[in-house]
Amino acid sequence: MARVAVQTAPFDVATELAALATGRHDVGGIGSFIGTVRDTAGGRQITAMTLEHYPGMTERALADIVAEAGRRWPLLGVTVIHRVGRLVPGEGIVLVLAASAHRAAALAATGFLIDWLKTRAPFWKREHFADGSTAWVEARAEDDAAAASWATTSRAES
Amino acid sequence: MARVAVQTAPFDVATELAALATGRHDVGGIGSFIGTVRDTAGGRQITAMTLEHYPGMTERALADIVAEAGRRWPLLGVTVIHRVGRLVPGEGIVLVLAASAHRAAALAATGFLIDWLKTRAPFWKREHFADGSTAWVEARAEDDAAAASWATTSRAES
Amino acid sequence: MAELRILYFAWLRERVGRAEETLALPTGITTVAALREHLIARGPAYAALAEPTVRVAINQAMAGPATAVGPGDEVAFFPPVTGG
Amino acid sequence: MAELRILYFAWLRERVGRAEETLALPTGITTVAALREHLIARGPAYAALAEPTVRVAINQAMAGPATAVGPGDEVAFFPPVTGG
Repeated sequence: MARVAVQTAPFDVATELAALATGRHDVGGIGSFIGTVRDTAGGRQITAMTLEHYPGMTERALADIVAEAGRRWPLLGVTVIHRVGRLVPGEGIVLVLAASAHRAAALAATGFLIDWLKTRAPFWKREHFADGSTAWVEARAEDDAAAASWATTSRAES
Repeated sequence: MARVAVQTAPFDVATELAALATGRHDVGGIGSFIGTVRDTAGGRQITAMTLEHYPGMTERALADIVAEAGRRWPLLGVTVIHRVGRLVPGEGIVLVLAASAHRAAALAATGFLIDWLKTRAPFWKREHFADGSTAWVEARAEDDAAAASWATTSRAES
Repeated sequence: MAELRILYFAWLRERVGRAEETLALPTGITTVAALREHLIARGPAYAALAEPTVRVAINQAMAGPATAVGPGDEVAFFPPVTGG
Repeated sequence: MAELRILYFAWLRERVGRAEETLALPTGITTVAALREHLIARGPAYAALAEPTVRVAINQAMAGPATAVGPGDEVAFFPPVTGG
């Protein structure tokens, strides 16, 4: 029911949607989030991004986040795919899909999954600039706040 | 920047995602919702669903909802496709896509668009049951509540 | 002549028995509420218009009981929407 | 012999100058906080471990200063995560 993957290859949204829902007649809604590489950061031009992770712990952390989503909402299927390695602007970094009988659960779970992933899964981004320099991306307080907003209350009805 | 369509033909999510974001390097996140036909309603087996709409007003209502989303969040692109006619379980009914530089805006706009569409766009569903009978779907109070939750406050930061 | 185009959707269409009709605008009918009363008074086929959940749009924009109705308007009656 | 496997990620890996190492578990080191102090005391290469934002995982689960460290554990030090 849950598919979690960490991979260097691009993901294909149509393939993942089909794997999640084709042939199912109990799904009423699928929420989705696709994170993509932008070409600027803090006003500087980005030529690429490198994603590093902690093999082993990453998969465990993602599985834990998916399991928590399943405890909070009546989900019929979840897909989380996160890419690592070198990515260029326009490429997809992360795909989250959440299927449920009802849209409120599908959409809330989608938001929860990406917010928790952002603060709990061991990935680190390095940005490559046009002048050849690089910099590690710093964690953002607003991501912590977004993740914390889910910490104690289920938002299935929001 | 906004694509709104009412059509009998199925929509293709990959095609719509490509139209929305391919070649763009300013998009950081795309939120999506896909509504699909379930095979049961109130415990009864459904064999099909017929969607009727008010041609002309439908397109205007959808354009108005998209414009309101654009006033509330910094969106880089929006797609809303709603099908009409006869649909069978497993088929997609509605597709909402919202692209932004940041995920919070993309996800919030996605939720807003589907919630408002559900209560403001002139579509009516009729369910067809296994015994040959049919029934118009009744509006749900929780859909009104979901739409009303967006009425006065922007949730760009939520 | 001052006419209105009137449309009915979903179960309202079925109960009224038609999808649309043209109505000569009666003297003194200037609001949605007055038009609705006028139609209901025409006979049992229009009884469904008395349902409290019925919505009205004038020229494809949602309207209330006090919204003005005038010659050439397109008036639509329908149940609460259920798309999405 | 009681050994720990220690991993470093992202800018911590760069500043420590290695991705991983094996450490003979010193007597008396039983918590994350004590291990971190022990490493920092080894020399300037480990100064980055003193950064207050540094996170620690024991056997691939997030840990706090008081979390127990024992023989055979895999201990990872890394900056706040920035995926997604």
